[in-house]
Amino acid sequence: AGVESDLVAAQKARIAAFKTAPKKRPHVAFVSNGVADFWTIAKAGAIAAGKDKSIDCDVTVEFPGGGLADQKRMLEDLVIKGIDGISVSPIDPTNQAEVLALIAEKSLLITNDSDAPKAPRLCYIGMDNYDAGLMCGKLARDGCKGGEVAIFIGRLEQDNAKRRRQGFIDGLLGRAPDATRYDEPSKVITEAGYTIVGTWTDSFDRAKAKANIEDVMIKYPKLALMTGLFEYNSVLAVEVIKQTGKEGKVQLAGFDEGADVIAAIKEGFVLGTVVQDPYAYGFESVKVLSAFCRGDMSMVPASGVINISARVIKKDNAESFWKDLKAKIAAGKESGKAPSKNSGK
Amino acid sequence: MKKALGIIGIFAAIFLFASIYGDNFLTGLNLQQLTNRAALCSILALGASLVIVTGGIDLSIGSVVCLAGITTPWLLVEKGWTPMQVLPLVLVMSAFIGLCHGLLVTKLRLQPFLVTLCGLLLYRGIARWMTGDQSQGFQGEFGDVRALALAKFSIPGIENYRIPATVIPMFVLALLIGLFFSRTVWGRWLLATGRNESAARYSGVPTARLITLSYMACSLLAGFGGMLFIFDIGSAQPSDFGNFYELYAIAAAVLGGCSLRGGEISVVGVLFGAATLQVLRTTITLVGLSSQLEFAVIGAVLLVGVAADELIRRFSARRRERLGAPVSA
Amino acid sequence: MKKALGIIGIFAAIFLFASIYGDNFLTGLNLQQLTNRAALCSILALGASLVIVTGGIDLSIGSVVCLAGITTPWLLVEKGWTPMQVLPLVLVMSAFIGLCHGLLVTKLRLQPFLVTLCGLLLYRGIARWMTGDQSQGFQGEFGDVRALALAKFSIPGIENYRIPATVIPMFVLALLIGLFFSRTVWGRWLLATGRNESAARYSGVPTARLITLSYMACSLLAGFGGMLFIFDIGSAQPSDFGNFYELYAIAAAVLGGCSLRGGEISVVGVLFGAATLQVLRTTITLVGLSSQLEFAVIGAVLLVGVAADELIRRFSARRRERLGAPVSA
Amino acid sequence: MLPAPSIASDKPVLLRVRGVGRRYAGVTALADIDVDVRGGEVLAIVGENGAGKSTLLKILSGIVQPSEGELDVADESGQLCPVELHGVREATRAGIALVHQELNLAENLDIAGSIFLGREPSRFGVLDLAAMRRASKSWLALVGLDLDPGTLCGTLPIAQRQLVEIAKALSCEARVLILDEPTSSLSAPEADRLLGIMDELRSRGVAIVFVSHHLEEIMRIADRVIVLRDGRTTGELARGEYDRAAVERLMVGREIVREERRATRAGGAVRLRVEAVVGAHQRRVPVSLEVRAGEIVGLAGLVGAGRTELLEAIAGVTTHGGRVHLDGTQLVGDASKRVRRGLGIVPEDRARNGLFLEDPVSVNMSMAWIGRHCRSRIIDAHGERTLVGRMVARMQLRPTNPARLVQTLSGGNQQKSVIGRWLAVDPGVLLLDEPTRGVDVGARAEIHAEIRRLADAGSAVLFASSELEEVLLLADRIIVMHEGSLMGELAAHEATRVAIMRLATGGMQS
Ligand SMILES: Nc1ncnc2c1ncn2[C@@H]1O[C@H](COP(=O)(O)OP(=O)(O)OP(=O)(O)O)[C@@H](O)[C@H]1O
Ligand SMILES: Nc1ncnc2c1ncn2[C@@H]1O[C@H](COP(=O)(O)OP(=O)(O)OP(=O)(O)O)[C@@H](O)[C@H]1O
Ligand SMILES: [Mg+2]
Ligand SMILES: [Mg+2]
Repeated sequence: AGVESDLVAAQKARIAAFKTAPKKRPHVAFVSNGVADFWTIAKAGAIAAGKDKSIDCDVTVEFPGGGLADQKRMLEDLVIKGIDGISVSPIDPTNQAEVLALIAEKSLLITNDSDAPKAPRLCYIGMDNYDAGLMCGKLARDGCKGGEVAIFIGRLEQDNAKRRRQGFIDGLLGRAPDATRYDEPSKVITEAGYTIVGTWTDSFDRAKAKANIEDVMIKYPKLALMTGLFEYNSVLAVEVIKQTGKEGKVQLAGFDEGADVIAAIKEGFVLGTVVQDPYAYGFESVKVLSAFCRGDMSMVPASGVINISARVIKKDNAESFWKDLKAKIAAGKESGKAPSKNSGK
Repeated sequence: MKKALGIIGIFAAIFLFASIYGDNFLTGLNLQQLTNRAALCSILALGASLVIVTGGIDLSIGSVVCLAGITTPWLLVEKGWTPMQVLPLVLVMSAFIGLCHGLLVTKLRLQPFLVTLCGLLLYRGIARWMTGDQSQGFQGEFGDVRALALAKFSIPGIENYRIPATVIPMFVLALLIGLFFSRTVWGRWLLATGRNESAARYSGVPTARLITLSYMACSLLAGFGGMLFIFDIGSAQPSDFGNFYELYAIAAAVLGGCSLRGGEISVVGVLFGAATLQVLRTTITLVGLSSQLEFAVIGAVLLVGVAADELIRRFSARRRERLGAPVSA
Repeated sequence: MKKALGIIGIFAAIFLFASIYGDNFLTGLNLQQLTNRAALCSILALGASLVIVTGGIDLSIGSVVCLAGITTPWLLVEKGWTPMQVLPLVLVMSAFIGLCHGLLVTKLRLQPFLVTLCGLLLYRGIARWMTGDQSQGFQGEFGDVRALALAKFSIPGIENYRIPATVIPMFVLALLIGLFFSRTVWGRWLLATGRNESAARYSGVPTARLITLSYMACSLLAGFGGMLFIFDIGSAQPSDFGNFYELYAIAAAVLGGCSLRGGEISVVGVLFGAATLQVLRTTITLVGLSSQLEFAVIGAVLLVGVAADELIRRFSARRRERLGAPVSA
Repeated sequence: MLPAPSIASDKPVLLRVRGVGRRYAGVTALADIDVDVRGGEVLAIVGENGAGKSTLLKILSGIVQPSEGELDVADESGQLCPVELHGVREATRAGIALVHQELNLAENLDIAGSIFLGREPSRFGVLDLAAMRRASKSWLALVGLDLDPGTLCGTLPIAQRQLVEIAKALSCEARVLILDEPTSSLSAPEADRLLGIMDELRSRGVAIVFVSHHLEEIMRIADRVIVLRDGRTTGELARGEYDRAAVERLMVGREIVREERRATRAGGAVRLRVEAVVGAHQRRVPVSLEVRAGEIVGLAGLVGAGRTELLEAIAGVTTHGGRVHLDGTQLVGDASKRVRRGLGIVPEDRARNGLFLEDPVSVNMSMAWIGRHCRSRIIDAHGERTLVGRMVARMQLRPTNPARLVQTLSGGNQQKSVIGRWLAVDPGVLLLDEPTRGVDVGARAEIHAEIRRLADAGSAVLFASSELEEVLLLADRIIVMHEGSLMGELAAHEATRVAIMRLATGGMQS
């Protein structure tokens, strides 16, 4: 622990030094934990922040597609490139101590989307996935009074997935919130009138994800509720429900802002969806890092967590949410086209 | 046909197991969905087998699936093209990719593994770059085009089971390829080329042209399959759509009796190879095994299956030999 | 050595490009990390080349990397074993996997592609099931064992660049394998087996045993590499650790001059093949290309590289022929 | 350029070659060749191994393109027009068909498919399978092969494959038929039949170009002989102008000494004992025999008699029933174990089972030696180099450069390098299957001498040959096989062609 606080202190000292000699035009990086639309929106936010007059910095956005090893390699390469600050969504923070320390040593480290409280990070930007899961669970509990429930999720290894799933279960079953609880994915849980029949993963293979949903609906013909905890899980659940004509017969509590899911919410056969604000993750990350490079640490609260909370989208607010999102993406795209690569010079 | 017996046996065993131990396996809806998946996988596997028969390999199938599958909704939705423009374009693009592979393999004599591995990296990269890593979908539109993959035809007298539209291209392709190899001159030539290229060349067979055409056909089928896949699924993410599909396609072909040394094919076998893979995956869910175990089970079952097939073959050959009469010269 | 010239040229070109256009490419730290990555990749590629030289293929490399890499911290951290127990066990397990492949290929005469494809599915499946899909890591402990991969040795007089420990096994292995093929009877026999298995058998070469040993060595190196990888990275997820590594390993071997038809190897080439892949990836980041384009660029560069190599080779061969000497009896 | 061929003839020229040469990197295989190929005539090309015969024939049939010179082909009216043959297709269109020296069949096709490969009877690309079978049956009957046209080529023994290839060439009904050592793997009756067919075709006006190392065949059939040496023409002789001695003089620059049969040896202790061996291919007849130290035993028989199968069983390259003893102890396991005990086998199909075509001569030659002599398993590079040098000289390999890839050697030299591999290790028991297939007259005598030397040093030699002459010359004792069983045994000094043939066709020993 001594080393970590040393590293934090060293970073803070460097930031303090920037106060007198601020970086002219800082170069910061935003690193995701994979490739997804979610991250494309975050990217739009990061790029938009880079363009912002008051922030004004170069932005590099990286999406590691090959898991932990790939993320490590990209982070190392960015450090070598001489990036001033990095905001990363660590895939497995407990075991990524070395590379996170390397960033803290040579650059400035903050985390987004998925926190690493033990790492020498200066702050975390994002929401708590357990809380978001809890929201989704409550949404489901309100819309469906008991029956068989199936959970679909891309994969369970990453921390945010585990917390999100646990939050959903606790929210659905009406348990007292406790983020440290862990239900084995292979166990059937029967509680409070619900039977959670299982959790299915697909390692990001959509054809497989669709097959999972179809097969589970066949195995459990009386299935009352599904949830897709990653964006495409919900999208595919909507697709399968439409293809099998089970609108209204199987309830769906969604996660994230897939276009088909929002449309289905408007049509009324999906209970609702819990959305995060990836745009803000990107925007805030760049903003905070840029401020650091000018010696300003005032944005970081004492807790070290900049909370950007999740929202529940239901039939009533679906339309306005969608319009807003479209506008943001469009803005991000326009500004993102050329300058996403304005790092070279 | 004889080559296909092994995989038919394996298929039957798994099917039987699933019928007994899988929940609702023998329901119309499940069989309907299985038929659909098997048909899609077969189209890729048939393409793969066309290249394998030349003694080559195509590792880019999955990436061509991705590129074709992503381009289709991208052009339709983002660029606002009409289906009548998009579908031919995507197919031509796929065939062109295959043409490049074929020319690199036959003219420059590069190793097929290397050429198509570069393809694997390249086409997915292009798809990701083109779309900016955004997932592409039909956003609820284009139901009429998607019907190409989604339509189902009722059979009079049978309830619950309707034939998925994807079965039609599968059967047509299987029939064409089967006839091609058993009845046409070019099929003959391709078989000869795959086994002994110099013998074929010395017999005046235009081997380079045939090999090039095989690669074209393979990529064309991959592109066509990719289109059907996306019609079926509705949306896809460029970074992971079609990952590993080449391995499944090649596995189906090899299970179905194609030899990677070339010159051997069994269309029936390839269809059963593809079906086996799909039934196996569904069985795992319906029997209630954890999805973590899915790959382990598929690997183990296939390995045991092919090993058993080989042992049975050997055993019966030895028996026949023991009972056999002396050869009359 | 001559076979390696092509890839050395490609490597040099990329290296030059990166030195000019990449930010901080020629810094000690970067070169140090590159050396480390290239060494790790080389170990897998050397293993792959041992199988390729027999005319076979090992698709299970990535999964063996995964299984060995995941088992190591799992046993150490979760099960509380000591390193002295774990390391030998993991290596023996890897070699045993290879033994099974070899026996299935030589005794049952199953196709290597099929056997190792089943392996690809099976071992990753086992790793996922064993760990319940939880990522495994050292949680900051076991620094002494991890030093096997993480230690760096300073060179007197050179600052900033310290030699990574992984270079040692790489060099030892490369040297051993190089000597094996150039100096020992078994190496000669293995090459002969790859060239023409039947002729080798008629010459009294114990082909089956040699092939089995190649598969064992390949899996052993994959397991060893997997261990070093996890020591290096610190943690890994069973579901994606080592994905596609077999393709990289085989690509490095093939780029380095191994022919998938067997009977050809160039150890120097394989090392440069592995290094080329790593330098290329880093270059993309340091030049500032978007990571979406990473794969597209790798694919395109490799394709252009091997095509150019082939064209140059042809051109110079034609020149040599045109200058052909007079009759020599 | 040489003056036009001296021998005038009234027969029409179908193919004319002027100043043709072919260079490979660093080697000139052929230079300044002028040949007229005439309809209704058998033109024999003779020369030592590596003289350039196959290269010339390949140029004539479009497989190899000449580095210089030109080819003229007669059109319908008999007018000679210059052509460039870029491939087999064009040659076929010009009416030229070739039987290769090395076998070239796609083993996954059936006989009918192989015969018609590239020229399948079809309508709009759809095969006429029935017509193919029907036609191939008659072609097979012509070459004397009584097999179902649906048999897969991969299962045929080498002689039958050769006959299929001949049937394939005949079925082209070409104007110019080119045969590169077609008789090298045939036994006497098949070869006789082929010569008969050639005679028949000649009378129909077909031009035949024929290569053989059996001068008696040349004497029988050829109208004209062209002799090549080191890639150049050394003479062209018309029928009646030549005899054996004249041809040999042109070939090697001197007369070849007639090979003599050595005095029969009684032999020493039994080295190889074969007890009730049953081969792998459904041969049900157990075979037993013995070979003593210092003895050379010949296996005679017709095509498909089972000699190859027997030798392969003894060597352990195929599984077999029964027992094989070497020096009194039983040999078990596969070939590698038996080779370690001192056995060696020269296979019948050198391309498939003998050679590493993409490797240099040195590697091919030392393949058995490294296993036997490098006890520490480290290759003794110096020893290897000396050995290869010695063996290249002993086998009179040409070219002598041991770094040449074997695939660039001529057929006869390839054969020599396989035999050299085993002579280098002085095996206790050497099995040879058609040891001198494709080897020229002079080199054959040398190889025979080497084999005798080996036997004199105490080894046991068992060889199979389809050439009666070779069996009679080389063997001390002759064993005749018919349909898989041993029909009888003859001491060499009392054996005659007639006696052997009677046994080989299933007759009883008189
Ligand atoms: N691809 C090649 N590269 C280099 N040299 C070659 C090649 N092909 C043939 N040669 C050389 O050309 C010469 C003539 O070979 P060719 O095969 O024509 O001999 P041949 O008269 O048919 O002999 P044989 O009686 O042994 O069949 C030989 O010296 C051979 O080494
Ligand atoms: N791979 C095989 N599969 C089935 N039968 C075979 C195979 N090889 C050989 N035979 C059969 O075994 C018999 C003996 O063949 P073998 O090659 O031993 O004869 P041979 O006396 O050496 O004659 P030659 O070499 O002149 O053809 C043949 O009739 C052939 O049909
Ligand atoms: Mg020749
Ligand atoms: Mg024989």
